[in-house]
Amino acid sequence: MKTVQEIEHDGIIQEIADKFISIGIVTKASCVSCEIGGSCSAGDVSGQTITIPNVYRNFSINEKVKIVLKESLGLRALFLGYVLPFLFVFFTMLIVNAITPNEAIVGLSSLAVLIPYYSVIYLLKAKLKKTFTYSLKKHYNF
Amino acid sequence: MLKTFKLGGVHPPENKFSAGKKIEQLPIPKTVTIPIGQHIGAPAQIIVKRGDEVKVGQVIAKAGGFVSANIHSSVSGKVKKLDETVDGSGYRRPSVVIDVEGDEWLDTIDKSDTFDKEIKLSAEEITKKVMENGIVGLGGATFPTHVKLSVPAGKNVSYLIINAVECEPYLTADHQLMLEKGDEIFLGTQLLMKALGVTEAIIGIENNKPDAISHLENLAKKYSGIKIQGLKVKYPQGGEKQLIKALINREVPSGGLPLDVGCVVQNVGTAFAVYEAVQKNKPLLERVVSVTGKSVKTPINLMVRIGTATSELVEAAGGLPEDSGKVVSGGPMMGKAMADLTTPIAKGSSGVLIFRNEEAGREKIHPCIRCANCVSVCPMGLEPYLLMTLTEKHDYDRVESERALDCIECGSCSYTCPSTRPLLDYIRLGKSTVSKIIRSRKQ
Amino acid sequence: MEYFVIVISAIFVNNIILAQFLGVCPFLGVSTRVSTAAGMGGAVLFVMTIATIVTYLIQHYVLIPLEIEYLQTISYILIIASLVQMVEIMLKKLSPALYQALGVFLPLITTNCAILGVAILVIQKDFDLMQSVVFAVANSAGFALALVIFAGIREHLALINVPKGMAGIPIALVSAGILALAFMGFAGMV
Amino acid sequence: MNKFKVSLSPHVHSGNSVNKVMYGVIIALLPALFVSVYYFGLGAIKVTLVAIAASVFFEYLFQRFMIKGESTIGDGSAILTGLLLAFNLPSSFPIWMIIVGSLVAIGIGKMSFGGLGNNPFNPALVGRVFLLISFPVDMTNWPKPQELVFSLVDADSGATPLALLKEKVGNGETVANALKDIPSYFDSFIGQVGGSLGEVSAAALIIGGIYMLMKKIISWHIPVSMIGSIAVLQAIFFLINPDKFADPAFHLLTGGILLGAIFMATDMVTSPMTPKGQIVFGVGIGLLTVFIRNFGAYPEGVSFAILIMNSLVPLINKSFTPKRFGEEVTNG
Amino acid sequence: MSQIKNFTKGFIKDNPVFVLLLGMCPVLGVTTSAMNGLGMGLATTFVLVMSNLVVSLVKGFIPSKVRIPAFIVIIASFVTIVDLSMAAYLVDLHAQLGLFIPLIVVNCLVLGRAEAFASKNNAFSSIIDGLGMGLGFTFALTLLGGTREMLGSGKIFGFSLHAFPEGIDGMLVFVLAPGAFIALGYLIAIINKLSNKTA
Amino acid sequence: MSDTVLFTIITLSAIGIIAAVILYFLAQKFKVYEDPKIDEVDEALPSANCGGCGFPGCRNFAEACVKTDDLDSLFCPVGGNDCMSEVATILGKVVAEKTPQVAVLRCNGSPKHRERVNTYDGAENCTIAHNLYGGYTDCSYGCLGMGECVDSCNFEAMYMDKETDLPVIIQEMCTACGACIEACPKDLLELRNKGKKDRRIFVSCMNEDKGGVAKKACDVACIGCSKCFKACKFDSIEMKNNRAYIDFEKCVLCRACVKVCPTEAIHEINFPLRKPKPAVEKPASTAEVKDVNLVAEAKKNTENAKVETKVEKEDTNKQDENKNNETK
Amino acid sequence: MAKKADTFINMVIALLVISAVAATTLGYVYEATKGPIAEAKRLKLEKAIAEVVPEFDRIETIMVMPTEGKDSLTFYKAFKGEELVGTAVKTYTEKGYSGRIWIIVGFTDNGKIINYAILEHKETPGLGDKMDPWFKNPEKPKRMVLDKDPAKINLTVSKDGGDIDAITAATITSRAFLDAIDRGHKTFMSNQSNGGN
Ligand SMILES: Cc1cc2nc3c(=O)[nH]c(=O)nc-3n(C[C@H](O)[C@H](O)[C@H](O)COP(=O)(O)O)c2cc1C
Ligand SMILES: Cc1cc2nc3c(=O)[nH]c(=O)nc-3n(C[C@H](O)[C@H](O)[C@H](O)COP(=O)(O)O)c2cc1C
Ligand SMILES: Cc1cc2nc3c(=O)[nH]c(=O)nc-3n(C[C@H](O)[C@H](O)[C@H](O)COP(=O)(O)O)c2cc1C
Ligand SMILES: Cc1cc2nc3c(=O)[nH]c(=O)nc-3n(C[C@H](O)[C@H](O)[C@H](O)CO)c2cc1C
Ligand code: SF4
Ligand code: SF4
Ligand code: SF4
Ligand code: SF4
Ligand code: FES
Repeated sequence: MKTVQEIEHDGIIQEIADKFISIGIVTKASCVSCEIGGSCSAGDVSGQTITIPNVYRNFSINEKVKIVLKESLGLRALFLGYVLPFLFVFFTMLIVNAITPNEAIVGLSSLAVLIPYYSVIYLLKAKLKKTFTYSLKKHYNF
Repeated sequence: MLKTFKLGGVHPPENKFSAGKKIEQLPIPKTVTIPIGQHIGAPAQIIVKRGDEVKVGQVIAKAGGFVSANIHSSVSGKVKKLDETVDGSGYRRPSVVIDVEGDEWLDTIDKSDTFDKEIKLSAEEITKKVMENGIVGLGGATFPTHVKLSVPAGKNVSYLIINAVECEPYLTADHQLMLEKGDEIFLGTQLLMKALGVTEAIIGIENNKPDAISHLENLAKKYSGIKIQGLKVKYPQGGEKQLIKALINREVPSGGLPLDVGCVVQNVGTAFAVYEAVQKNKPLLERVVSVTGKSVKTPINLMVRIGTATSELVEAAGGLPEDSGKVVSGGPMMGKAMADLTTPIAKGSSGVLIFRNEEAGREKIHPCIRCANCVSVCPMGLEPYLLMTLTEKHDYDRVESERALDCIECGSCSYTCPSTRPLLDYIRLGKSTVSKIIRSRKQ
Repeated sequence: MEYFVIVISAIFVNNIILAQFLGVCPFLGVSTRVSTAAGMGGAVLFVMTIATIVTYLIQHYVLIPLEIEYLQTISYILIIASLVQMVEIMLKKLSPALYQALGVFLPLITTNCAILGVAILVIQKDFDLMQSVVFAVANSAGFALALVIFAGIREHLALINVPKGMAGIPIALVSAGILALAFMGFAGMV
Repeated sequence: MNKFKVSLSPHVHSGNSVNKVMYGVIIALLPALFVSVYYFGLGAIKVTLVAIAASVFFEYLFQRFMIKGESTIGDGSAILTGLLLAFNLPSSFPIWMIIVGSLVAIGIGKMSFGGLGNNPFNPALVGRVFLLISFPVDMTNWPKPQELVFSLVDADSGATPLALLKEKVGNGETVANALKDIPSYFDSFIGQVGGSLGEVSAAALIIGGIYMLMKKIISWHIPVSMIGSIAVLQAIFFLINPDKFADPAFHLLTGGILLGAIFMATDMVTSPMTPKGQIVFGVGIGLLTVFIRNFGAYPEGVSFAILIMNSLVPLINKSFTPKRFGEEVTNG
Repeated sequence: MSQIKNFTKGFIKDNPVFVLLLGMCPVLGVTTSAMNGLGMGLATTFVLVMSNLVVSLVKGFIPSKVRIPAFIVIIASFVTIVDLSMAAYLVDLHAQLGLFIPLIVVNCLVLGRAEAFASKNNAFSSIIDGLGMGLGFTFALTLLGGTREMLGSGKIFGFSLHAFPEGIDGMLVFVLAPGAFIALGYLIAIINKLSNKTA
Repeated sequence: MSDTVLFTIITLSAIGIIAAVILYFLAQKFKVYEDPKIDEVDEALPSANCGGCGFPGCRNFAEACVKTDDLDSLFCPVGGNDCMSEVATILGKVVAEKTPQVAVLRCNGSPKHRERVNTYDGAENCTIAHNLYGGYTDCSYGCLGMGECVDSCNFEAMYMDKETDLPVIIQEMCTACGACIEACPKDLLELRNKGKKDRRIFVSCMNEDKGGVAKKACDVACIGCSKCFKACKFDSIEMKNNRAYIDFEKCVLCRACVKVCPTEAIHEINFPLRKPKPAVEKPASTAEVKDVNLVAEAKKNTENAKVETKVEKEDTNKQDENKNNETK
Repeated sequence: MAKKADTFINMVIALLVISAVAATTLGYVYEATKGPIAEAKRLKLEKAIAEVVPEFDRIETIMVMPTEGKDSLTFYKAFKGEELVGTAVKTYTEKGYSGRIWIIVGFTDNGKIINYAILEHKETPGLGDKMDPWFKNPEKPKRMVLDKDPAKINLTVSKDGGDIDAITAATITSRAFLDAIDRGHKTFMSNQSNGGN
């Protein structure tokens, strides 16, 4: 049994229905500066909500919770969201570059690969939804 | 070929001063204080009242559930009070105080010394006897023995392991018991084997007790299915997970039980108690206790009635030395320090250890220098320095994921730390907090 | 060989954070946990690459032909900002689950100096498209490397008792300084 | 009645202590110190004393005014840092710079992180690298070894074998040519070469290392993996192109590899916790050292390599945890 | 009264560098000397004041969803103006500050103030706020630049202090990257300490 | 208009439109915008980020304030009523005043009153000691004196008095955040109403042993004799588990109970000098002056405070010194 | 103040207007600064030329490919009246510690160095960037390159057996510097002998 590494993120419970709980994710700006100073509210998009099946009992609305995602899942999301498309772009670029010296074509075609890539992602929507599951944890004060 | 476990371990000076001292019977004291919480599991329910007359062996508290054990009166006399008395920890705990009058035993008990070799009972009956007579593990954990004997359906036991390691420095109770009661121990072992339905038993003994090894090896010829295995001297070989690893090279999985790898581990003292309970119908009312220490006048092994005050034992060993600084119930690595000497001997007390003033104190705590000594000695492969820091920082989620709950509290880490950090103190705190969190999570 | 030099230089010798001081804000901000730092590294890899491609094309096919290179700053920043947003919107629209997982895993990616800086640097260095992309990739690798190492150090710092005055950002900066000091060992390696 | 002491178990202790560890290392360093005094005379004594005194002084100062705890100068770690810093300096190094170095080592490298045990980087090396970058001239001005000449008058100075090598090979000469007039390997072994105080005598360092191994102050993992990886990688380079790359023996005996491997990479505070991690750490230092020496601007790379690997220690500790009991169930 | 507070808060209490840790890249990148620090600080201040002013003037006109791109356009325009003018009239300084001038545009301080202050306040307060923050930023950059210049080359604003013995210019580290981090670390620690005392 | 200007305008406008289109879709997606009021509320909060309100940080509390309909269930103990009413004004909501509270220590067992029967030699941590045993005296309810509460206080409102081995709460600095209450394993700290003119009366003991046992362990223990219970005309004292508890909501500060307590376990704080009774009272004015001193000192350096207490002791007599533990 | 509603059209218009205004402003600022920027560049160059050759009143610029090296060098022939007072050669080297170094060197007609100035470099501050005063210090003849004829002396650092002492701890930069001068000199001389004019 290997220890499971987990990613935690703060969230606030927004709604508790019979079958689902929706949690608003508290987004954080990527610069400390912005976060500490509160001066970059450009990043404060708090529209992200996550709904997860309600198998919990002891939570209440507006409660601050930790949303837990397995670290491996986080890394997989990262891979699908950023790394894989990067690889597509990069390798398309290598290939097209070998075919034509025209940089405009090379550049545009490598960007264009993203379109089929995202289409595939779109087709896999349902599957991805199943893959990424979260659980909730309370904030403990011990 | 001596065996041992692989991961970690330390070798503190053995200091077995009371080795070779014959077990003496301690005179019955004037009063005994029998604590009710003597075992792991549900506490027993007191069934006597103030003023009741009791006999030796009479049940005074009934097991409070399956994982619990009966408690018997270890003396005869009158119940003086049912009170909450201060125990060794300074907290008030329920206990029964009995004024001793004479030494009247229940008739059902066979008081004779004759060795009763014949196994008459069936497996179920053995387990029942063990349960009725309140036998608990005498290796320190005081886990009710009948529970270990009731193997859940679906689990398979292939080995009975008798823990005769006595890896704690100073202590010699088990050692002496083996020398004096070898046959009884073997028979107890056979009873346990029968109860469990296994054909193989291994008695593991560290090789700092060569006399016990050869004595038992001689006797073993008479008993089939029981093997004696010498072990290299390394603490905490007596820990059951380590012992199983050493003897049959199986690793109990994290959070698992010996049962998960087809083993049951019992202490030699327990085996002896099982013999007495089954063959003589004698409840667990006395046990062997070593009284020892560097300046103790006559280090000694005593057969003591449960409930006797520690001070009586100390007197028998020549009185409390002038320079005593700390008194420990149990071994130096795992025992519990006592706040005073009124503390009664309970089923789990294997020794009374008296430290001189200069050995008693802990050194000043220095910052961790990350020397990794603690990591390399931890028999469970944990990182004690990290667990302590995380506990200090209240990061209990990580304390949990770093598997603090695997810690067997052997104390090797604190023992070896050059910065004399109280690692185990904090790890215990971490463990208890984590278990609290887990419990509240389950709700 | 030429690409090799670009890569070694960008990752070790002239590390984008430790020697060039680009992207210091996320370096200080997203470095409290190793896994998030790694995640940030991956995200920057993607964003920096496509941002470099797009700005490169804009530079060479719009700004230079029109002789309005001085609009570099303003057009790049607008393009990068929209690009980042576009990627997010696409993800969100196309696969909300993936988008959510990323949201939990990573803080918001923002346009920072590193991305704009690299876009401008490739122009200053007169790289062709391929070199530019290699440069961007190498720089994001350097970014990720520094970020992950630093996150490790910060996880360590979180567990020790730093003197009160130094705790937090000051000691993080001093550690970064010593890290930069160590990285000077790579000097002259290209 | 006696008042008993009460505490949780265990009630006994091995008797090992921080002081014992630190003074053990100091003892192990004495042979090397004697050799350097023998060859570098009063200069060596001066540098050593100033570095130790300044380090202890700054340790006291920072402990008193920044950390505000009991004085920690007794534990010997500041003396050790001072001594090792001195061992990394040339014997003609100006006093005020030594003091700056000690201030950096103790003040920045150690006390700012909270003192003994908390620093992620090796303090003596932080001091040394700081000095190397700040005062490149004085840091690379190596007096030639002279036997038992006790004077502070500037001795002849020259380059270390490594600096010579870098210089000449950089100019396109072959290694064989470059190393024509360097001291023999035997001289390097006993210490008759130019260089920092403590790094010159391989023999004395090895004696110290064996002492520490016997006393169980260090384990073999870091020194062996570090030296081994240097030997192997350098041998590969040497075999590929002996004109550009010197042989491994030359590299092992010159410069700070032994000092680094035995005394500095093994600093327990700044090295990984598990044997596996330590081997990774040692190999990492070895590889980086070889790369820096052969391809970098600096002739010597041990200090940088150790510092870089120091920075990776938290990650190594995360990835190479001890084998947990019961992790893989081996039911055999 | 409150205008004064608006103005002074940027110096110590809400100093964008020491306290808010905004725009760290130029802070570390250009502060090899006091002069560079001052120059960069003033350039940033100009952008800050002007964009604050313009943002506060046009705020009613911009739908909130596009405010960020709108602000960016405004800011980037001023950055370009600064860039061009410096290239024309302050050639040496422009060369020294190099890449970091266009990077003013991503300085969180500028966008942050526009967003957090100017888009909610009137023109005058916005200017004051920009000026205060900008000068606080300038102060920090100059202080850091001065420290690094002094330790690194024994000079301040180019004048030699003769603080080091003959033949030694200074501790080179402080001119190089590591010195920037270290000096800033300790400066922040000192400023924290001072402001805690006065608070 | 030159070409350049023309191209500039065209290019920039093109980019502007593209950005607008992209951001339009964005706007569709991110409908929920953060309420600017959150910022305002955040500004009004003290930024202590102490968690006293039950939220991880001030900003989260601000969010909660903006979202909720009922401010009454939310309270920032640090900012207090002023702060909450400011928040209420910003949000146009109403709040009921919360009575200001302060932490008090319910143990008075200094070495003078409790005999030490053993020496604790483990890690300096109350919880660890508590899990190990009852304590170094015969009272297993009393303070262990290792200052975990002090460590938990973010406001430097506590320090350990080296003489009495008990923590001291500095009334002026305590924000009633409750961190210390969480921290104490013996549950000795309690938040009580500050009271009129900062006056408070409470039982400073948690011992639940029977009278004799308690008295033997500690001179100043509550022995559960019920005299106070009988003396109280306002029904504000409750007897349970061999000890008395005074309900601060009901107590009218009449001090009837204080007089009758045989062990002086009931403490009164900040009351003026009582009519000449036993000569064991100290002039209240002295106490006042000292207090001011102490607060200033303690602010500077909690360590120093220990010296201060010593000074104070010279002109204070035994009984009042105990009460001072609270007054400070 | 009521914000504009977030309708699509509003957003487009708002951004369009802002972009347009910004663009117009920028366009004019650019137009306005174009001259001064070019002027500043010219001035800088002229200043550098003036530094390395004696007073002049007219400059003639030619580009010459060096015997080795990627890019061409620029010669600025300085005339006072009709007399050629010196030639400033804008030369470079790739051997610097970090990146190219651009130097301008003034030569007399027969190839003696009049003076030099550093135009552009990325050498380490405090080390390599000491090039400027280092090689023109009249008190240290072993470092001086002014007034010397590269053809007559060994223009390499003393470590390599040459006549010039390198900058302390920056031998690489010193070599590079001398390499640049050498390239300038060689090109200049071959151009002279080719009878460039
Ligand atoms: C130049 C620039 C700098 C930015 N800096 C930050 C920042 O420091 N922190 C942050 O959280 N968001 C920052 N952002 C904002 C995000 O990148 C992104 O544009 C924003 O989340 C979009 O929000 P909106 O919905 O308000 O348009 C910045 C954007 C730009 C263009
Ligand atoms: C660190 C450690 C050391 C132990 N040492 C011994 C020992 O020396 N002898 C022993 O019988 N039990 C020892 N035990 C207890 C055993 O793990 C185990 O509980 C016991 O052998 C089970 O037998 P019992 O139920 O009969 O007591 C030790 C436990 C631990 C955790
Ligand atoms: C960060 C750093 C910057 C350096 N900058 C230069 C430089 O600008 N010019 C230079 O010649 N050497 C520089 N060096 C030093 C070279 O790497 C090399 O050590 C030196 O030139 C050797 O020459 P010496 O014999 O003069 O010491 C630098 C070294 C480092 C580590
Ligand atoms: C084996 C060993 C090696 C050490 N090496 C160093 C060293 O290289 N540099 C140093 O400053 N301290 C060294 N120390 C001392 C000590 O660990 C050091 O001062 C701490 O890093 C300070 O926290 C060493 C200690 C030991 C036991
Ligand atoms: S952590 Fe637990 S199991 Fe490991 S050495 Fe310490 S006490 Fe023993
Ligand atoms: S043994 Fe002690 S000093 Fe060594 S790592 Fe463990 S806790 Fe730290
Ligand atoms: S004394 Fe207790 S309640 Fe008061 S501020 Fe401190 S921790 Fe909070
Ligand atoms: S009051 Fe509680 S936490 Fe505070 S010192 Fe006493 S026992 Fe410890
Ligand atoms: S200024 Fe924030 S990332 Fe550079």
